[in-house]
Amino acid sequence: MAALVPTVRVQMERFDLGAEADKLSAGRTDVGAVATFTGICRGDENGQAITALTLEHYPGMVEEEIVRHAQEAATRWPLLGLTVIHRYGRIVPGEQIMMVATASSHRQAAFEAAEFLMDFLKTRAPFWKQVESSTGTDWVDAKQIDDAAAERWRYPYEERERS
Amino acid sequence: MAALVPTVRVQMERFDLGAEADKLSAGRTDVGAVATFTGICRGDENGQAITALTLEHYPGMVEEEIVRHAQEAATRWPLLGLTVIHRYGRIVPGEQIMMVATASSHRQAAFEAAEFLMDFLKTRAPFWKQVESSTGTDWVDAKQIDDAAAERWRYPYEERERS
Amino acid sequence: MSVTLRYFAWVRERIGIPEETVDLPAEIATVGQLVGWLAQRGEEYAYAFENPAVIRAAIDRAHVTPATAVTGAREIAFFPPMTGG
Amino acid sequence: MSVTLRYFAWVRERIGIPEETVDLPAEIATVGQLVGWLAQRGEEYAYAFENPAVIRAAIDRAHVTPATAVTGAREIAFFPPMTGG
Repeated sequence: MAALVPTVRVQMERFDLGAEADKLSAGRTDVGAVATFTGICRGDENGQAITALTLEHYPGMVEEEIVRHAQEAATRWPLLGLTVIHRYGRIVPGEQIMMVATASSHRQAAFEAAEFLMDFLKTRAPFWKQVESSTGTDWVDAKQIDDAAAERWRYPYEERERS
Repeated sequence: MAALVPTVRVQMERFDLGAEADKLSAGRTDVGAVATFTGICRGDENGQAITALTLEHYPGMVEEEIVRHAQEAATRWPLLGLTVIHRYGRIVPGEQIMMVATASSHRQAAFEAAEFLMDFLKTRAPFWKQVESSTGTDWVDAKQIDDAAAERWRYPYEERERS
Repeated sequence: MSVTLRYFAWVRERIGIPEETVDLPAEIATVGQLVGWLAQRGEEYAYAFENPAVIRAAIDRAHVTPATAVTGAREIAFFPPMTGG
Repeated sequence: MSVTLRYFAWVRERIGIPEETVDLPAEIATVGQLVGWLAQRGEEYAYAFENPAVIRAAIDRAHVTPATAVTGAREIAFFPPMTGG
């Protein structure tokens, strides 16, 4: 699977889920399964109404980190295609935030790889959400449930140490 | 979740994954996660090249069976929307066969419900695939791996007996 | 009792017809007994039902098991294991 | 050693600047020691690093731990736990 070249984009603009999913199987007959996930801005955060979300990111690192996990996914599952698009900037409730799409011959690989990428995007990709509400702005706290979700994939996958 | 009205369609025509996924969050701000799965006709079945797939179905029962599992999914996970579209008739390699889309506030429910529906569509929805190849036509055998996948959801969910 | 029988996939191909209406003898109480009775109706039926263990059935569009009673059924369908999705 | 420091999210807000270039004293060997040194540079730094346990760090765009050596780093970033996806 070394040949897999993931599509990774970090952008302010909206994306087209259907078009991105279609690209993963267009012109080929080995893809039998495409799984996608779209994250959407809700109108509440921890039970409080919000008016918008602003996503800050670490340019350069965020792309590298996503590509690293995309490549990790490709060594774990027989993937035939993989797309991650994550927006940054101000996003209002109801708008899309990010998407993942995975293609494989069979459904289990596509589903598992999509879940794996989501768990790592939540906990390892350098994005930070700030919410706007009637009481001002506030940084969203990281959720322990997301760390726990990411842990389940962590066999020998260690914190990357710089030597 | 009794209020959830699943969208279930069994049709010959192609579907638009992106449009169907968008509908699940359009005009509302409680959906934070949409998971989708698209099944696509591959150019091989059990290692043999095929030229087409023909899907036979049991009209009436197939819709009832899908709705039944959609409702079952809605009792298990806090779903905000659910769409299943399955095609029948002749489909050539590279073409879409079916899709599932699930909407929820959070990603885990969306992913799990989509996988649950896929496992049940594979083993309980009355569809049968016939493949065309250079050697003629052949009915696809049910896969034990699909039965095993469906089993994992089967807690008190028993074979529905008619009294 | 008059009942509509429907056949799908290779069960249909082997029997040669997609559906038929039959009068069930009173002694047939269960789906399993019905399969046994059908298998004796001729060569094509014997072929379709040669391995009853792989035959799936539905009564009035709901999955049933061989032990399910046929009483009151309007439509009984027979087919191989499903392969959709 | 001259190194670029970058701050994100509330670490950036508390310190008041997104990045700066500093000369690191030779005795600072690890990321953890660098956090301790930064915390003493003024009120805003003390506030940003008041709870070192929640601070995440990256060297040259790769996640690191407090024990990681800073030797040779060109860019070191500090930020809260990530909340993307």
